[in-house]
Amino acid sequence: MKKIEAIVRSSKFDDVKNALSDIHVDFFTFMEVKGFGKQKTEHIVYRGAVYDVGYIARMKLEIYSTDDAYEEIVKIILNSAKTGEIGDGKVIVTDITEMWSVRLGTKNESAL
Amino acid sequence: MKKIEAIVRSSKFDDVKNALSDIHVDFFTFMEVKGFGKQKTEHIVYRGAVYDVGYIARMKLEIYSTDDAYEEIVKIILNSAKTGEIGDGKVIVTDITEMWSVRLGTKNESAL
Amino acid sequence: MKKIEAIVRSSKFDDVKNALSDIHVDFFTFMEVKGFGKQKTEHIVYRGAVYDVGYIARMKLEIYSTDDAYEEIVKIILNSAKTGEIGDGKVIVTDITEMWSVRLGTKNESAL
Amino acid sequence: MDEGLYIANNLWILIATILVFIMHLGFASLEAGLVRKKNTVNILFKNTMIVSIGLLTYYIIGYGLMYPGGEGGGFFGFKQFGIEEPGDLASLLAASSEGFVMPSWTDFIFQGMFAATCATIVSGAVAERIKLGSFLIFVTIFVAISYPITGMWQWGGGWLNVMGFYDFAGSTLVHAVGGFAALAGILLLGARTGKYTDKGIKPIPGHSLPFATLGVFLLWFGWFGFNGGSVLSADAASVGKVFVTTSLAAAGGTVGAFIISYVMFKTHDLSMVLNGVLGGLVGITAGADLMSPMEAIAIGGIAGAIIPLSVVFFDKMKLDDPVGATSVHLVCGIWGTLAVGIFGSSAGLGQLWIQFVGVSTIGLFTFAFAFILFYILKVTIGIRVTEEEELKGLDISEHEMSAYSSSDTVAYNLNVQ
Amino acid sequence: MDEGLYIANNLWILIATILVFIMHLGFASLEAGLVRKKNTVNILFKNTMIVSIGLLTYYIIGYGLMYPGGEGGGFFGFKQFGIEEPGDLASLLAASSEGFVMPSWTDFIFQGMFAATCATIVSGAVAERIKLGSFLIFVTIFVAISYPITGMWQWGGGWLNVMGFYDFAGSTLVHAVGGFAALAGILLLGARTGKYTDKGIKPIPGHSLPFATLGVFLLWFGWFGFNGGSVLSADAASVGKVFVTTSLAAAGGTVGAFIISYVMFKTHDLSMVLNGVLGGLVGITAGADLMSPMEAIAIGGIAGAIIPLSVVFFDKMKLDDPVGATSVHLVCGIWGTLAVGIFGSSAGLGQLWIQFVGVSTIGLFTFAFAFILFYILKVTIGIRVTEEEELKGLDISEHEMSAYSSSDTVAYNLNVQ
Amino acid sequence: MDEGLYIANNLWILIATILVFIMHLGFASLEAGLVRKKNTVNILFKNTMIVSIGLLTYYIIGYGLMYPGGEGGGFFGFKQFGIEEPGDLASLLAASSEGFVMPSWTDFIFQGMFAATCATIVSGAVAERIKLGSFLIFVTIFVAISYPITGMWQWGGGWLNVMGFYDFAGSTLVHAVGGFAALAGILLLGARTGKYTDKGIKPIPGHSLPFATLGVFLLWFGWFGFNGGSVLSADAASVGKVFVTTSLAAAGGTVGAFIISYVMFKTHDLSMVLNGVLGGLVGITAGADLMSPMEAIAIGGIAGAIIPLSVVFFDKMKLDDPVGATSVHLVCGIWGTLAVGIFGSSAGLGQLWIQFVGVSTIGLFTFAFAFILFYILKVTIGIRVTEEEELKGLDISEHEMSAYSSSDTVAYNLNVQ
Ligand SMILES: Nc1ncnc2c1ncn2[C@@H]1O[C@H](COP(=O)(O)OP(=O)(O)O)[C@@H](O)[C@H]1O
Ligand SMILES: Nc1ncnc2c1ncn2[C@@H]1O[C@H](COP(=O)(O)OP(=O)(O)O)[C@@H](O)[C@H]1O
Ligand SMILES: Nc1ncnc2c1ncn2[C@@H]1O[C@H](COP(=O)(O)OP(=O)(O)O)[C@@H](O)[C@H]1O
Repeated sequence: MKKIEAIVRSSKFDDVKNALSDIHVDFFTFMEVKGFGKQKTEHIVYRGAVYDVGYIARMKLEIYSTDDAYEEIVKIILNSAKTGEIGDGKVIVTDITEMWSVRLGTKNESAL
Repeated sequence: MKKIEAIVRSSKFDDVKNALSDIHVDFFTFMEVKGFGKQKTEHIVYRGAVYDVGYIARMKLEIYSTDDAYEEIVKIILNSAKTGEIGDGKVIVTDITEMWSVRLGTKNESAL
Repeated sequence: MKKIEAIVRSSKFDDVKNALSDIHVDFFTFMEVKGFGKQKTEHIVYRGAVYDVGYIARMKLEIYSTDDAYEEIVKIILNSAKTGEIGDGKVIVTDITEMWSVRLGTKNESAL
Repeated sequence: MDEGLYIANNLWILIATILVFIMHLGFASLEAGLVRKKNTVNILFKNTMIVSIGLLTYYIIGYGLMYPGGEGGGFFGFKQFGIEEPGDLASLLAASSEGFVMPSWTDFIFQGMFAATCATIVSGAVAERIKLGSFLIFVTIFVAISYPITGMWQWGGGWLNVMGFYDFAGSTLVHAVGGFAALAGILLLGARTGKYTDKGIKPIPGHSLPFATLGVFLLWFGWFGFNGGSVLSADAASVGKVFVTTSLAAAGGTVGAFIISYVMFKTHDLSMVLNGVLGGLVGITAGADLMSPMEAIAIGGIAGAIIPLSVVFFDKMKLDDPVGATSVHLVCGIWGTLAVGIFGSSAGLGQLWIQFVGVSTIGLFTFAFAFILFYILKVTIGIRVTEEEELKGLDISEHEMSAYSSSDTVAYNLNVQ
Repeated sequence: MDEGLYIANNLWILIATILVFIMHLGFASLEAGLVRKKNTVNILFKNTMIVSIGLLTYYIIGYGLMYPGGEGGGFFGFKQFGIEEPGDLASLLAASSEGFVMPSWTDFIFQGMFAATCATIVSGAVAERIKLGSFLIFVTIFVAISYPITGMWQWGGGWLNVMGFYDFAGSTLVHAVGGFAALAGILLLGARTGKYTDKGIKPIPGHSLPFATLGVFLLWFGWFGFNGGSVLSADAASVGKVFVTTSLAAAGGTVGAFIISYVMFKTHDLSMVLNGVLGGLVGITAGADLMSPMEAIAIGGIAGAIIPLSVVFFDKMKLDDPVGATSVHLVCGIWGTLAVGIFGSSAGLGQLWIQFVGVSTIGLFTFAFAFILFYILKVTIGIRVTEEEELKGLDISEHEMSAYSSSDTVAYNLNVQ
Repeated sequence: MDEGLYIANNLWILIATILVFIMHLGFASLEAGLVRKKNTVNILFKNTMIVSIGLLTYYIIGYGLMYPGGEGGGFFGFKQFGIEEPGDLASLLAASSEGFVMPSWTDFIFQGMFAATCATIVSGAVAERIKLGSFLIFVTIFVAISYPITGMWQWGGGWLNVMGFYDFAGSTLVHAVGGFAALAGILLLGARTGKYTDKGIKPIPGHSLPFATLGVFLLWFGWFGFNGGSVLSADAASVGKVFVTTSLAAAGGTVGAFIISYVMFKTHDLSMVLNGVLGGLVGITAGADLMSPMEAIAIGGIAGAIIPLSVVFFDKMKLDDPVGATSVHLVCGIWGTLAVGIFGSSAGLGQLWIQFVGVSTIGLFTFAFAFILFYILKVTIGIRVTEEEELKGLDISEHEMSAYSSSDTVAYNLNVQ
């Protein structure tokens, strides 16, 4: 089993979601995160003082997948999240030792 | 060392927490996440237009544990988070290469 | 490739960020999380009833790094996040199977 | 009466009307601030409906029930549906030779704003668990029938008035009446899920203290009209005096609640002090025109001091009141009513007894009316949402919307790229 | 006129001025509540600027255009820049022998508060996508020139007034005028990105219903001055009557929108009910002094019932109005204007025709003026922000700030250690 | 005086009282909006306490200090504790034969609302770091003693009044006085931790600009009473004029701040424009009855233009003022006081000198009083919270509560299952 983690632009989230849905990956978990990276951040002006926010809001997706399916998922994310400009984000894959479904009590592939 | 990640219903969070506490697992980290899954989402009506929210708010727990203890923890989560209805969530286990306590500077088991 | 996850005090976040910056680790992702641990939590009083919040707001950093660099990064975090009081947090390291840059489509070291 | 004087008197009552109107916003803000985020739309919805329903029913039958005219001294009467048109200015002036007599428009709209107020008090106490439909039915019937009947006993020249009961602007007639109805609702509804646990009382803090504070200031603001308008003319000395006593009682209530809540809880609970302001205002309402400034401070200070005690008491009784409406309106309403027999120009044991009779008979009637009405609703269409709906929050389950939406799939943050 | 009477009359208009002033806060709150978080600073900024720009331009030329004096009956006139000083009290009293004549200060400031109102209506409808600079230029010119010209036709003694058109406090002159200008803006701007998709209409909920509710209550509060002040004296019977009709129409609007939106959507949409309150208020505004209470309830009730229908209709037409300004001010403004020919003491086919002529000529002029002005701005400096700016939100792209900042790198939470 | 006229005059002062009262909500909202989330309960708590403490102390000794009666022309006097009851209406009318003389109730409550205002100004400037207890002690003593003493110099018929100093509604007596006390507090407290760093000034944005905007509109609203009531009668020409100058100055202030802040920062900072509105209002306050409309626009416009310059200047001096109270109330208060010698019917070098003498002597006295009082508190019980408490926020450390709680362990979101 694999766990795919993708950090993408918030504005690309819907595209990624739709692209995943096209290959029938409808189950995943996501959260809002913040990132420091190469991309320059906005500046804010308040009462005469200028400051950089310093971070950029991003979305992180976590997808649990079988060892067979993960490569396609990674490919789809890389394609759909891409703008080509600095700030597109990263995708990483790690190995899952065990995975369980709470509802079914089943393990690994059968837990998806 | 193992890292246990559990995605559970928000409404089951307190039960899971209490069940963990009963087996003296009092230390963990959690965050609010959102999930797409089999469970149907609520719809919202605003000025005549109906829409599905599309995701469901869930809680994610992260527990670092020894290789000995993790199986019991997983079992406890699977039991306490279960309703039997679609949407109960997942538990995954991954291997930790190293773990450190910031306060003590100690490693692995002694860092817990 | 390694993934470093650090759970630190919110109040130490800026110190950690600056220390990392000093060794030119400028890219990472972070999020707000909540933790149960040994540290006692604040209590709140509302209309005569006292209650413990029960958790403490913390920051979680995720840094993807090469196999060569990660030890230094861990050391820097351990140093900069430390107060010596209960509640300093944990750092864990896990192995990344694959890592991709969305913008470049490159893999592992070249994806950083 | 001189035309200029007549116009000035009338103008003041109209302005007082506007001030009492804005108390509805005060209640809406206070209650919205003191409930959880997930029930905010619901409480705002209820308070928006209440003022409109209250005005309509008061126009249709409430005014006729409350001011039946005739000999007076009775328990019940009814004049007519709707209200009569006032005569022309000349006839109004003529009718006012012995003192200012309001045109019927002015009288109705001023009284109409009061009527809805007592329903708003109930709304806060039963918040976060009552069914919207049942609540609206309750309010419609309660404001249309129960409030004007007890109102008539005193302000409509009924038996309490004849007996010598004194309730200047409604410590009993408005506030305690709202509070008794609220108590009936609380008893039949039960506490919010999770409030009273084996391990003790779980506090459920309000989601926005800025809104709660806004509400309390608006209520004080409106109270200048509530009490000041109850002079029923713009009399230079009386209205000014009522302003002074009202404000000093509110100030006393603030300080009373500040001190006692610090003594009891060793901290500075804003929600208590806000309730203290209101307690002081409710307390002075029955005798705002009878008290000296020092007496007003005393009455307000005691009312404010009662608040933390009362809040803790109701919680001990497991009577769950999210906004403290029973402490503010019921307990301080009773206190204010009795205070007329203790302080001020009417003080005396005889008066105290009459005050007691007044507040208890009105209380009994109102409580019985509200209890029976809520009970009928309970056994027919039900008054409480399901536990699942309560957990989700009434905003989603009753309104399918959310008070603070992030309208995109993700809450686009400051620096969306 | 007796001095006391004169002072009381003048006082009421001044107080009404204050009440109309606070309607600007009402609009600002309502509109802020109904837009997304990321455009909140922008809408607040616009509404703060509008009231100031409106007062300044109305002082400089608006008042002179609207009240040109002379014989009357015309289409256009101009008296002077600025306003004349009133004479002393004696001369004011002398001038008022046949009825109250306001001092010029009072007249100007009361009228000036109205002027800015109609610009505020536009602000809500074009929110979340219009360029700040272009909007401010539009408002300045529109309030300085277009509003006073059509205002003169009726209130300045122009041709519509001579013809017998009736618009008591401005269902047409203020509300429909704002609504027509809003419509021109919506047409030229286009909908917000992502609102109308292939899959249907994507709702974009407002970010704070508590603020929206606050706004509506403040608007109702201010409407007592808007309508009540339009009596142009403190006449005891008239002002009271206007208070009654205004409040009952608002109550009717609430209930009308409540019922129809429940029938249509099977839920209780707070935003619809809030629009219903306003619909009822706009509807009664043209004939607030002519209607009986029951007629007021009917006019308000119908206005409220129109709201959900109208909102759905505009959405079908892909006319994107984030706050429902066109439904509330344009549609209910037209309805209220026509209602003068249907209900109340002036009802009749002849009057209905005149009302129709009035609202359509004013509508045509206003729409054309606003359309041309927006069009010129569109082809010169542009009126719409870029899609990227829209996505980021106008707060960041136009103001480089955020309405709800968490001022630390991280939002320090409850229990920061 | 005719009874109708007397009643109308009195009525206006009472209504002005209500309007000044609501300025406390304006300050509370503005300050709450401009501080960080974690200090919101604290600022609301302070502002709720201030108005009550202010009214009580002003009743007990403030009024007696400010209006000592007697020959006048002095530096200090004291009449009595509490206030005298006014006589009956006949005697009030008799006393008013030469012009309106307020009943003592009215006079006290109107003045009492002013008193607390100047303390509220301090509250914003010292926000986010002052100890609650010390602040409340400071306010109690300052409002009880210092404010009425300098107030007496002018409004109580003291030496400045005899000298010819002019301060219509309190640019100096209220606003600059509050500002000078604020300055003393800022100096002794020091800046908020992290504000002035090696790398420059770190802005600390307010957590809710909607609340800040709400506050500013409410302040403008209340200012109609603040300035309009300071006519001390309902005189038809004067009150109207004051309404016009006050509004146009506010409008001028808006535009002035808009332009200058755009020139300086190349963006549209809402917080600056909001301060600009207030700057315009403070600026016109000293001479609201002396200025023509154009002069009012000029005074307000200059005040607004000063705001961004002043804010930047104080920041350069490392005087940390979270809400801009010193810029608005101190700087524009001084400007408005001097403007009486530059513009309007009293302009002239002689008057300018007297204005200068007035504002500087009052400023010196106030600053010294406040500095010494804060200093004593600093060396005894301390005036500043610990750095840890500041980091956590005063809401948790002083009140053990949070302004926006999510009351469940987790913030149950839209779709909790
Ligand atoms: N080494 C890293 N570890 C963790 N997260 C990273 C790392 N590098 C980049 N990120 C995440 O990816 C986001 C985009 O990175 P950035 O360097 O701006 O652009 P790009 O991905 O195009 O190189 C960052 O905001 C951060 O959240
Ligand atoms: N493949 C997956 N990868 C990541 N998260 C998942 C995956 N499948 C389910 N989840 C998470 O678990 C939650 C529950 O899943 P769902 O399919 O609704 O019910 P069940 O767990 O009972 O099958 C989802 O909302 C999502 O957060
Ligand atoms: N076993 C664990 N699994 C996951 N997170 C943990 C674990 N132990 C501690 N943490 C996280 O680290 C934080 C600090 O832990 P705590 O026990 O309070 O102090 P310390 O790290 O100094 O021992 C906790 O709030 C929690 O977020």
